[in-house]
Amino acid sequence: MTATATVVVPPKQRRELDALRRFAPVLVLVGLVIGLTLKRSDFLSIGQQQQLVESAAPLLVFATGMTVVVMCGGIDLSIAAFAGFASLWFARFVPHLGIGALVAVMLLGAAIGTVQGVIHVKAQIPSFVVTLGGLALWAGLALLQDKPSILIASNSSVLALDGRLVGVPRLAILAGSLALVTGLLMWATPVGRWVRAVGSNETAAYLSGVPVVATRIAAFAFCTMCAALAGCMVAIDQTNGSPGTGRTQLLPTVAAVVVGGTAITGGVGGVGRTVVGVLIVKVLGTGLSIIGIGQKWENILYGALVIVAAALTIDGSKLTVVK
Amino acid sequence: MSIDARPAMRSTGVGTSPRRLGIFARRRTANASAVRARATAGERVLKWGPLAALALLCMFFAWRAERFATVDNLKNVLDQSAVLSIATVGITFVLLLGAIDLSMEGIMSACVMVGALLVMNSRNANDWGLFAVIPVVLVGAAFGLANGLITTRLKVPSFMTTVGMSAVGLGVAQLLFDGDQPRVLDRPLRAWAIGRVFGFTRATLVAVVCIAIGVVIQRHTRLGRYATAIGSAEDIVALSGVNVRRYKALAFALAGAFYSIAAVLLFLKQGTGNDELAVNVNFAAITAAVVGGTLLSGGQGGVLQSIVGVLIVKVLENGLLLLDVQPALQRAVQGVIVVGAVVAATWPLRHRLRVVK
Amino acid sequence: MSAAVPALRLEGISKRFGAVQAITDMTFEVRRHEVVGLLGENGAGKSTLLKILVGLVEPDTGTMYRDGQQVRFRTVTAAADAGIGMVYQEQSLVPSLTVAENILLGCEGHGVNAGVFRWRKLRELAQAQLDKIGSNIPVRAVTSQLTFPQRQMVEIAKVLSIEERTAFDPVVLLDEPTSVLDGPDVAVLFEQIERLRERASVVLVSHRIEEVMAVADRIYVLRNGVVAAERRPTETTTDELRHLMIGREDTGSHFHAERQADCADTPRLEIVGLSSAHFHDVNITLRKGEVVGLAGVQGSGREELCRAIFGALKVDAGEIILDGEKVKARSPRGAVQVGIGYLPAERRTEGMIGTMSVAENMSLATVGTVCRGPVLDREREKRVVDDWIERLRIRTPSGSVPMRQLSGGNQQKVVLARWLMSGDLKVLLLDHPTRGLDVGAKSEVYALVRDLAANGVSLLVLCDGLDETIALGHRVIVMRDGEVSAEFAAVRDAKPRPDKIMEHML
Amino acid sequence: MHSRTMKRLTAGMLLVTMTLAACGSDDGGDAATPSSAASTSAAPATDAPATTGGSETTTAGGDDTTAPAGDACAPEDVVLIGQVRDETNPYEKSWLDGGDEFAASVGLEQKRLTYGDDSTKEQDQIKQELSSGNTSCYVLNILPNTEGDTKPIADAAKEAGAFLVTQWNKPADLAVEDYDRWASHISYDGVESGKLIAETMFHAMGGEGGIVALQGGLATTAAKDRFAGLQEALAANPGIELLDEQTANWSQAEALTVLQTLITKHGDKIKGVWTANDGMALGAMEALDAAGMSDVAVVGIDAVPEAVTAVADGRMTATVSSDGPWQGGVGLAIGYCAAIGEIDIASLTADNRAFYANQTLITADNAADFATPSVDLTEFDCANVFNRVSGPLG
Repeated sequence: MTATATVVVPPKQRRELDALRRFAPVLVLVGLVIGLTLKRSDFLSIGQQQQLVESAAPLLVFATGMTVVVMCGGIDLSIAAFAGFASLWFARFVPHLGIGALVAVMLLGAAIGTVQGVIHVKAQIPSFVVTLGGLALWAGLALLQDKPSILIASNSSVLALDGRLVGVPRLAILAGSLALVTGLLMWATPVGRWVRAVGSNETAAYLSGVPVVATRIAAFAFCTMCAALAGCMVAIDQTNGSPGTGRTQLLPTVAAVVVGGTAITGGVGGVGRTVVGVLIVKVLGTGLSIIGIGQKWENILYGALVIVAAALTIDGSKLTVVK
Repeated sequence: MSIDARPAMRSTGVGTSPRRLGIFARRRTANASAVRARATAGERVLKWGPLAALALLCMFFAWRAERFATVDNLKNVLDQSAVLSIATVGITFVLLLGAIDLSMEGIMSACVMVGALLVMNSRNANDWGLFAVIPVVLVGAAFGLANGLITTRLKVPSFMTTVGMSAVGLGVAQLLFDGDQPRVLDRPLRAWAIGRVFGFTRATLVAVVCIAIGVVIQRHTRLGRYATAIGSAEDIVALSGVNVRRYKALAFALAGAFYSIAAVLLFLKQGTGNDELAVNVNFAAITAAVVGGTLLSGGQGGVLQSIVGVLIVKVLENGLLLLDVQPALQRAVQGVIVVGAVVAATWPLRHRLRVVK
Repeated sequence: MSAAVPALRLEGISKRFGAVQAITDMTFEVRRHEVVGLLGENGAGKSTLLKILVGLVEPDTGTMYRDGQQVRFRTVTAAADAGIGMVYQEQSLVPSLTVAENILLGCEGHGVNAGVFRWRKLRELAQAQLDKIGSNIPVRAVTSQLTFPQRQMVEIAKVLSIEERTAFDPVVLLDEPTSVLDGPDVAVLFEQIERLRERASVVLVSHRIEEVMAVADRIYVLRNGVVAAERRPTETTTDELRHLMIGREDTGSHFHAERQADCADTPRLEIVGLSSAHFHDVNITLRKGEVVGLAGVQGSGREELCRAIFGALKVDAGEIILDGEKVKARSPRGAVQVGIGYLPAERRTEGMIGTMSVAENMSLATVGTVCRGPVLDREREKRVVDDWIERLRIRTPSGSVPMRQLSGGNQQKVVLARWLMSGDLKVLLLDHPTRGLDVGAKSEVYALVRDLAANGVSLLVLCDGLDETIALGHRVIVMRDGEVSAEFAAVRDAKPRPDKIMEHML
Repeated sequence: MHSRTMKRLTAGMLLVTMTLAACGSDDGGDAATPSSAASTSAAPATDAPATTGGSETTTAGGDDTTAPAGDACAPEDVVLIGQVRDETNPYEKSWLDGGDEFAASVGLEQKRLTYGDDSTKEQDQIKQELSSGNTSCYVLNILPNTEGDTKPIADAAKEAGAFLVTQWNKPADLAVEDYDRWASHISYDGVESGKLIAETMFHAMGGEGGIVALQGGLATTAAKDRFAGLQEALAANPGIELLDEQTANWSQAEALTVLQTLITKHGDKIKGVWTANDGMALGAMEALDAAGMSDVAVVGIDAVPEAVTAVADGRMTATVSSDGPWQGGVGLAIGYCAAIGEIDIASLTADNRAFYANQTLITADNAADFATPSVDLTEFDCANVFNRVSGPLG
């Protein structure tokens, strides 16, 4: 308000605090894993870990795309619905294009994300609204077909992606590579700065000649492309595409991004944090059901833990206004 | 340092330069009123745009769908809007803060189950009749208050708080459900609830009363006015000595109370308590509020605007159904029209330096 | 109580923020119905002192007396209860509320009964406050529709409303109230301060020494967290005060007038018939190495013209020609690419990105120059940034510190460096480059302007004060109601007189 | 600020760890998970099962199984797992209850899993269960959330060497015979059920008048099959006119709203309401009640308790029972018999590997018999588990 005199905190203490904050998500993850291992000793076994990593793969892909959009200060609600839509087209393309179907569907995703981004940026309406409309549109269009699901022929080359490479699920490698490449791009090229600049102070970014419009649109294109990829990954795992593919993944995706430490208000965050967030959400979600707690209480506990995890990982002290 | 101010003060003194100041003032006012006119043009669109969209939709459906413009159908639309309206009144207060509430389904499910188990039902010996509303509202308000307290005290963004709280609410509902759906056996109560007054269902009337209460709270109470103020400039409100956290928490609690009333209507209309009755209400309510002009950025819009949004959503739903649009397409069309409506309503506000997130 | 007891007295106040000693053993007094001026550079401790007075910050040591009684303010409300209120530099009214609500926000009194507003009563109460300052602003008006000076009046009325909550005569703190006002509005404000004197004590903080001299009864000069001097306006001069503030002797060449280089005759930027909603048919030519001061009151369209040249505002007609070539891309990015830079007036909201580091802020516009192919070369960036930090004497521990941790003057230098970094900067548009800066920082900015011009960069400069405009410019162009109304040559030894220019502004 | 943050962090960490450690106390595992549309059941697609040759000859215990081929499990080593969407759905709850009764009859306990309409969660649960320890004596009786989930589940079971029975959802071109330990897939002929209730309703209407149809979620085979059954019945009854068809997504609340609108659209022309499940039928009856239309015939499928009561009261015309408790019990029974060596999966006939089970039309005449779901334990004897086979999928 007033000459918002620079918040002066002794540098050393502040650094410690920041470091602690930065690693809070990791600490939460470790705490969860310890808790689960105490309860079920084989939680850390290879089999369990393989399974965890495998099931986390699509969520990581969703969340990687979402991270970029959230860092820009936006949100994309259409990802889950679009993943279902994409999985259908993927299954349809596979007989003709083989592995190329994956590329085709991702391009389709990028194109559609671009459209959503253009509407958001050019018509200047909140991304929440545009993508809410997208959610309805893609969910509706996915239903416009005769069969409830389209099978991917079992001899198809794309199904080879479902195997394991030296014990690590291939899909997880794919997801991990995507996150890694995205993280590298954000770190090593100006794009990451543009994204953070747009998310923190769009006006200043614009007036510095940052390609604000392009950055935003690209973020949405990338996010929808990731959603398409995630949809294909689920389809490969299920060996078919259906409108319901990935349907339930929207809120876990946002939760993973935010719990990982990316501010929902934009500007602050990163793909690395999201990886941790994804693991937290996955360990929470599947962990609760495997350790055999009273399942009646599972939802209540899940909700409570989401809040606790968020409270621990989100640096409230940096937010002057919490919304 | 400003020479433009100093000569006047130094040479002739502040008090003796009214003539020049007068000129200034007039020029300034003319200029300011020009700015004002522009601003209000935008504001006017934001205010009346949704209403115009609603009118256009109604006209279109009246023209294309033969049964749309019948009294019976319009009463129906109002009846079908009742539950969503009340829930939207609630979420409007949260949106005015600039926060978001995704816990509506959880809270409503919990309230549905509490209510259905308190009135005369097939599961237990309770028979609270209409008095069941009191504990149900308390439950809803308590959930909302929990949202508010967690958001304000632990500084967790409302998005995350309410996602978590929704799961908690659903969990509570499932605990209470316990695999056995309670049927409402209180015939007089149900008859009252689905009965009609002047051809309008009681649900409609309850909704109208709730909307009226919502308008009064929003416009004439501290809670409502502060919620709007907090949404547009939280730090300023805090500097004025207002206990911002308290009013934020209260706004969430108020929202919870409204959800609970919507939940009561819901289970009375359905005649059963089921944890799935409230599915999809949350996004519908947010869509309605935003379409009506209660923006997610906070501080703008209000109860009446949100209700216009509810009517747009419901008229659309009703009209598309009457138009024989293929069922699978109905949702898709709704999505497109909602985005189109918001684009049209906010088009004049566009500006190169405008930041929209 | 006798009139000799001061309305407010601070004794031995110290405040430390971590490693930084903001205020040291300060003693400060405000007498009844007195206007106290508070001068000091950024970082001298003015903000901290104000925050202590208004209850935003608690001092570490020292005591405060209100009308002779010892007091301690833990919150803004506590200070308000003791009759102390502040008019903030960046305005603190809620735009969506009515004037009446804003005036009484948080202390509606009888205007609210059991949480429900009694509008008539509320408006009466608010009107009473506005009457105190003789304002005729309608209490029903929505605040967002008021002009800036009108809002300031509402703020003053709001601060005065604490009068009713306390037995004390209020103390009104005005934090840089004139920094964003134009001349005539400043006059109205000062008229208001004279009026306030009758019912309250006033503390006026300003960078503009002349203004403080004009209205204050007593002036405190702060430097490095201590009171460097206490003066009466009648006993001092502007120059002395300036010396006291910066503690240096070099103020004579404040504007570095001797360094104004002659400019070439080659046109660099030609603006031909540029029109938009805010200005009409503007024709201006900037020569190579020329500084053009653009004068005009608020609403003259000069700010908008700047933005339009930079591509941030839509134009309806006209052309912008740079070095003989038409500028096609009409966007800030396009402008940056052809060598046009722009420094916005609102540094915090438009100029910088507080969460990002100094280095990132600096290289934001010209990130291409620190890249190897598409990849950032962090080593090179660090070298370049460190170089500029040194050249501009930016006070920061390193380039990786978040921007928001720097003081205003240093932030402004970083934003300037953003444009200086680009090797092929041709035109720089400066919109109030010294707003909110202290004397020392201002002088450094002026020196930079001189250097740039000498290096062939053409500058278009908008300033708050005419003296700045005149001193900096080779020419002064005056805008009125969206049109160019006059042009004055302003070479080194033949500067035009301000009143001549003023005539064309009105 | 520093120490406060520290405290908060540490306290929170402790809380997380402790809650997790503490809430394991009740291992029994009765389930409750997020919502699903009421009884989203699904039958196979209309295409004939492509039972390609060769599968019959596959010997039990392929390369992937961890247990030695042919080795029977000791009965007490068998682990029984039943998984459905939601226990808040009466039908699915009765499923698991039937499983419990069977488990008790052989001195075991059934592990109850629910996944709340979330395919990701369903597969995660199964894979987690099967990802550790010796799983060759595990018996799974699974309700796949969608067709798409069936293959991954079957693959996971195959890899773990666990015995599997699936119900309702299976893509037509996925052959049970390709798997050694996937004993059976049980489903119900949706075309038949849709047709049965339609014909009963037409009869109640006297063979003429207008009807409206409320379909289930359009993405499911069940919705499509059941509606196909209605269309077959319509073709055979020219006196009946289909005024409108809409979807209400299996949801009671949505059915009420949609039918309200349809009533204003068609008014008294509506003499019957065909719905694809009982939840929607219940919603439809509320809409009719509210409109004061008492003599409209309503039919549904699934035989949820409320609907059975309504049929008994005469408020509803008919519903179809697939007998949840039997499904829950018999699925485990088949797997259990295979695990202890009483049934040799490889030698089962194609009809027993994937089949439609008998379903029962419930009308006012027999509603009283179905008022309380119950099981006949003799049906779960290894010799009787295939008694209800009505025919091959098709």
